[in-house]
Amino acid sequence: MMLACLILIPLAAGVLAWAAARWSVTAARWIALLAMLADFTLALSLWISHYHAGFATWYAETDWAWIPQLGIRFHLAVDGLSLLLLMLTFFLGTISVLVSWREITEAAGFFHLNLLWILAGIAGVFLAVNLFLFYFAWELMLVPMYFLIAVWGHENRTYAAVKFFIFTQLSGLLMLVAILALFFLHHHATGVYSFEYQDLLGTAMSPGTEMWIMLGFFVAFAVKLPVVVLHTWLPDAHTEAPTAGSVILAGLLLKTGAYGMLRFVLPLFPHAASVFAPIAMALGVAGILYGALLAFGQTDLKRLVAYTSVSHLGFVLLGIFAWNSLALQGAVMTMICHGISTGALFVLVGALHERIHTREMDHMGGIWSTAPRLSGAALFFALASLGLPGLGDFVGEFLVLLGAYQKSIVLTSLAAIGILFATFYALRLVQRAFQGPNTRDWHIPDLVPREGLVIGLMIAALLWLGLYPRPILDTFQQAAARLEQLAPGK
Amino acid sequence: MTIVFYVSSAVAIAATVLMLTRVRAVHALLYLIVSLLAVAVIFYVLGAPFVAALELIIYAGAIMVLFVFVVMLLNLGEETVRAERALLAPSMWIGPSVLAAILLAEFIWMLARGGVPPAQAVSIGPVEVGISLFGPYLIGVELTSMLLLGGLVGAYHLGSRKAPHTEVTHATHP
Amino acid sequence: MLDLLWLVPAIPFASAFVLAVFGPRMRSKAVAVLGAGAIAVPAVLMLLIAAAFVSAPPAGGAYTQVLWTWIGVGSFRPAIAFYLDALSLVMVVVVTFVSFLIHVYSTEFMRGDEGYSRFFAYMNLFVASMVTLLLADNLLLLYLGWEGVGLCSYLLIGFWYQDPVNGLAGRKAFIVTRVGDTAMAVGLFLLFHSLGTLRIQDLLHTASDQWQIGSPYAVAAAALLLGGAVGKSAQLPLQTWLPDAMAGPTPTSALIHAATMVTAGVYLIARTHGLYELAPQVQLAVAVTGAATLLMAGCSALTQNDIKRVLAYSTISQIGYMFFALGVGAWGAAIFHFMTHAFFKALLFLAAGVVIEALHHEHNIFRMGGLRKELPAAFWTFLIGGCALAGLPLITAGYYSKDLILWSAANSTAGTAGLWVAGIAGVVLTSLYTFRLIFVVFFGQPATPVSHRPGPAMMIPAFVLAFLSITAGFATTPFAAFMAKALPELHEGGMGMSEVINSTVAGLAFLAGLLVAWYAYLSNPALGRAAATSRVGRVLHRFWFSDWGMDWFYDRLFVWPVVWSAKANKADIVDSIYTGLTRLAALCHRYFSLTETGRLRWYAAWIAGGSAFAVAIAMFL
Amino acid sequence: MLPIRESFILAGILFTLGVIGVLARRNLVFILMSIEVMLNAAGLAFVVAGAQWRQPDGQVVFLFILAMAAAELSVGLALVLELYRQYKTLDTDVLSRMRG
Repeated sequence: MMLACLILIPLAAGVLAWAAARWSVTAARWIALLAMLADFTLALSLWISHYHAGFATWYAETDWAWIPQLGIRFHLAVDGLSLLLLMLTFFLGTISVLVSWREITEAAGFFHLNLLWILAGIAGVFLAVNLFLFYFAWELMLVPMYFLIAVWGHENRTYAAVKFFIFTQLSGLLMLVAILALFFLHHHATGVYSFEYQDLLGTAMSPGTEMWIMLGFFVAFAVKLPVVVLHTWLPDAHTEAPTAGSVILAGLLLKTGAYGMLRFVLPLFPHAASVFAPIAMALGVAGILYGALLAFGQTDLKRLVAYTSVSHLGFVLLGIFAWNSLALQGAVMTMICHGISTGALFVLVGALHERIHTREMDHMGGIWSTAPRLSGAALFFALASLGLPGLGDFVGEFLVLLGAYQKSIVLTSLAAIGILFATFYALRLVQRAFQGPNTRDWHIPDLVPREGLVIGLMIAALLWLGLYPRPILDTFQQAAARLEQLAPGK
Repeated sequence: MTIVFYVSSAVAIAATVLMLTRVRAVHALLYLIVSLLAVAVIFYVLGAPFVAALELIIYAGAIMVLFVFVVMLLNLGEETVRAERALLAPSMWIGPSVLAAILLAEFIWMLARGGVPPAQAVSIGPVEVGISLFGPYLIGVELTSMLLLGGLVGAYHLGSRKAPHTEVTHATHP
Repeated sequence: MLDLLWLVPAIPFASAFVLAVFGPRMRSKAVAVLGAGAIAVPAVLMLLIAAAFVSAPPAGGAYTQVLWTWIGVGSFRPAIAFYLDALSLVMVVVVTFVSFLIHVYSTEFMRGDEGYSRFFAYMNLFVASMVTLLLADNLLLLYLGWEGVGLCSYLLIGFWYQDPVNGLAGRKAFIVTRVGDTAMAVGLFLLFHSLGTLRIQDLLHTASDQWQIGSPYAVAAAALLLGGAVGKSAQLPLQTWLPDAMAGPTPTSALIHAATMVTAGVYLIARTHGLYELAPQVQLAVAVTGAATLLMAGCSALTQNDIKRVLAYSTISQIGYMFFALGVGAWGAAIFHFMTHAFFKALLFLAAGVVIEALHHEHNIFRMGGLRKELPAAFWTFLIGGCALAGLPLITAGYYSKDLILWSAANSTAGTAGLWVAGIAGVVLTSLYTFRLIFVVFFGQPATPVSHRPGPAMMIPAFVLAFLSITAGFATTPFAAFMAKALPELHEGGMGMSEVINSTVAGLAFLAGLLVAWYAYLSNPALGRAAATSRVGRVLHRFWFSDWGMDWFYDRLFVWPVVWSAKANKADIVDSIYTGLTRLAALCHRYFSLTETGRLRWYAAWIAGGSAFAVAIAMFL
Repeated sequence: MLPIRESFILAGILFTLGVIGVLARRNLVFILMSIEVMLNAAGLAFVVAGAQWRQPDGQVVFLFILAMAAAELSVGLALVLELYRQYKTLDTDVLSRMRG
């Protein structure tokens, strides 16, 4: 029941906020904020209450029949992995409500409806253990996101929104086909119709079939992640989306791809995945380097930050397919830290855009002298992004590389060069935008308390993750160990 | 019976061909009626007297009267006749004829391959047809009545429009 | 006493945090007190800890303080833990003490700067990171400190951010050192993968148990760590960042780019000496790197006009001596030279800072001159520092430490005659460029009027360092004994040169350099100019001035291709696949819409043709 | 014996003749006539099939076709009148406003 609440609260609050906005926009904002806080508290209490048990298995399940004849159930459950990502979801959800406080003035009620429904969809993705429900939630987060970009985005929003939609929808359909194939294979083998995750685990199939179905899932998640060559929707969508949209896209939507790999691709198709692993790892490394190079070449601040995601998520892919405890832990750690650090960069870029109405780095420069706190915060998150030890991203990336080294020395060395590349773009971001002479004579207000609170929370979170990541690692540990067990040849 | 069949078949085909090649609409219409009458005979030969009667009454009668009215209302003058004649150049017929010939060849080929079992001549009268119509095909009949109603309303609507008014609507809402 | 060790990095860190967050709203007095005080407390604390350590050595000669397990995944459990032995003790004491003096100096030097609190925040963060680096019990924590000091170096070089040149210099420093760090990170992966731990002491034990001398793993690991060390310590081939790093405020140059951070590479190699003993090839590479660097940087130092750049090249050169010492197995000598170098080089920078400020931010030595009388305090301190740098025999600390290194080169099993000759040549060069600098700046005709005289906060640290630059040399023997607790002693062998000959030759080399400098720059300046303007001289001058063309080379080999490809690919070539698809769709739209002629018969023909086709398919399939 | 096969062939010939008419003629009235021929041919095929299997269904479907033809023709002819009133022509090649 508690898990259902995690989804139902944002869904209901979304409708409520929409209705409330007719007479008071502020009320809509508060409803959204309270809903997110309530969800965050729920997830946190769940975490704390189960922390000592060690997250050995699924718990706190909600299992309602939906279309039982076809094995479709409203079945939710959490383990360490999904719980971590749920907390991230509601943390960033709270933040995205806060950053939209002043930015969104047009149709604010509908905005919050969309925002909360996206978050509900994301929570559903992380909670669902019925593949039909999973697909349902996967699509649920798509449509409101389309509206978020298309209605409240920047200049080129329609193009970006349509591109985003086509990419994700097409890949989602591919996944649907793969899910159905799996469903029928399972029925063929056992005579039972079931979309249940637990039932579908270990479905018997030939290696060729396994590979094809695995690729169906992989491509769907690879588009979301994004894996290089399927990544081109990302910079457009991130750049054109409003700040809250960018935060959710970078912080959460991309993570659903990585989550899908961890939850479905590896456990459902261990053999095919292990055959495919070298290619996936190479793709990850290509993403790291190519994303970093692209980020280095950008002059649009938001686009630069968007491309860094391609680079960082390359580490996640590398870690997932390196497939040992170290790398898996690193991948999850990177997911969480990237969500916070890149989310914060988007918040800052959004705050800057609100003040100077441009994202072009050539038009900036010397912001530091007029808004030192904003610039200092940008420096902090740029450093996190380039993998400075002591901040969260470093722990994740280091663990990924440490784990990946055991699989491939060459790929790991190349990925380590990716960290070097991260220096290029992160420092370029800080120096072009915030340092240098203030040629345009900007005079802008520094961070207001609301923004300061958001940024302060994110700084604290990154420092905590960087210096004492044990709680996160311990939470995921059992799930990582189970995944490692699945690796063929173990 | 067989001779009647062949003769009426020949009449049907010839009348249709002649219909196609006329330049005046009224002439064509007359040939069409001949063709329909010939088909009605064939129906009779095939043991479907009810349908044969309907073909006569409705097709050759009512529907063709409708045509005649329209042709008269159109009042196509000599100008149109000359234009039509110009358009009846042989080159106009080649493409359609080739396409039609292919279709026909395919049809006959399939017919030849399929092998139709011969059947005894048994007349199916209006009683059986009526039982069938108001038995298993009741819904079909109802739908057909709705279709006819739709046709009625549509024709009335189109016919009652004032020409200038329509032109205005077309201009503003293309 | 020892359990207060964690406060040594914690206090500067906390102070850096406070200064970063609340600094802009604090009065500058309060900033100065907090900034310098946050280093004074650890410095004093460290002296007390040192006293406790010496008087009552902990068991095994080392003290470990575990704060918490940092990361825990399977067997990978690096802790936030500090390891104090003779080596790290000496390093930390020197670092905190020199840092404190430079902080005091900065309170005056930086006064009135709009980024006053930011400066101290960065400096304190630097000290915290440096101490963490030195005290780290495992290589991961060391890496944290390592990157931390790199970050502070970057921030401080680009401290005056409004001039893009400073920012670029900072970026260059950060990126070039990070090239080395990347190699080092791969080294860490290798070490953990093969030995299963990153705790330095465990690592060294396991390595010597598992690996033979010259085993490929040991060679690879040592070489990769050397990569990191070379980057951080500005040795060949990654030395190009240090001269540019002089764009930072002078106290920064003194602290980070002379006394402490750049010697981190030396510390790393000394700390992991066990690996290098397992990989003699790499150890030889260390020595050769050091020797080549000290000669090349010495030549470059001869040609520079900027006072700070001369000192920067001399730093590179002196660190070259330390690498040289490490390479021949004179671990203790390297650390000893680190200590004396920290004193005299910081002193030189502080005195140079006084000069620069006095001449209204004039950096060009040829627009100085005659400052001996105008700024006597600066002159004497600079002279002492210079003599220590050049190795004035018997008096200065620099002489003793360098003498020890040269003697080790001659008497170590790892040393060779060639290395020793290179070392002696380095002494000549050092003495030559040092006295060139002194003669040009402080003698001759005044060129720029003195506008500002230093206060006590700037001069007292200089005096203290001047005192240490002389006296530290007399502690050679006790120092060596103390170092022997943590580092292996020299394997004697090799040429077996006697101490007297070595010292005499070194002294003569010093004298030769001094005389040439005196002749070319003071007694007969025309000759120096003639040498510099002759054809060979011009070529050499340009070549050396541009740091042997390394920047030119790197620009073409690495920088430009990366920048060019990033710029050229700004629109992302991959995206053109998808835009190509949409173009194709649009094109299809255009051509297919041509079939929509609006002619009824045309459509009907398509229907007929289509059905003929469909029937044909049904027939033949 | 009924001439089933021959009747089918007759239906086919009439149908293709209708096709030729639709394709070759440009006057809307002739096109409508040709369509009537095609519909009639289709109806004939149904009746033939019904006769072969001795079932009334073929005739039932012919009745439906008949009703459909009537409805189609009433609307179609109304459109023809309307078109002629507006454009003063029935040439389908001229009436091509639906061009893509």
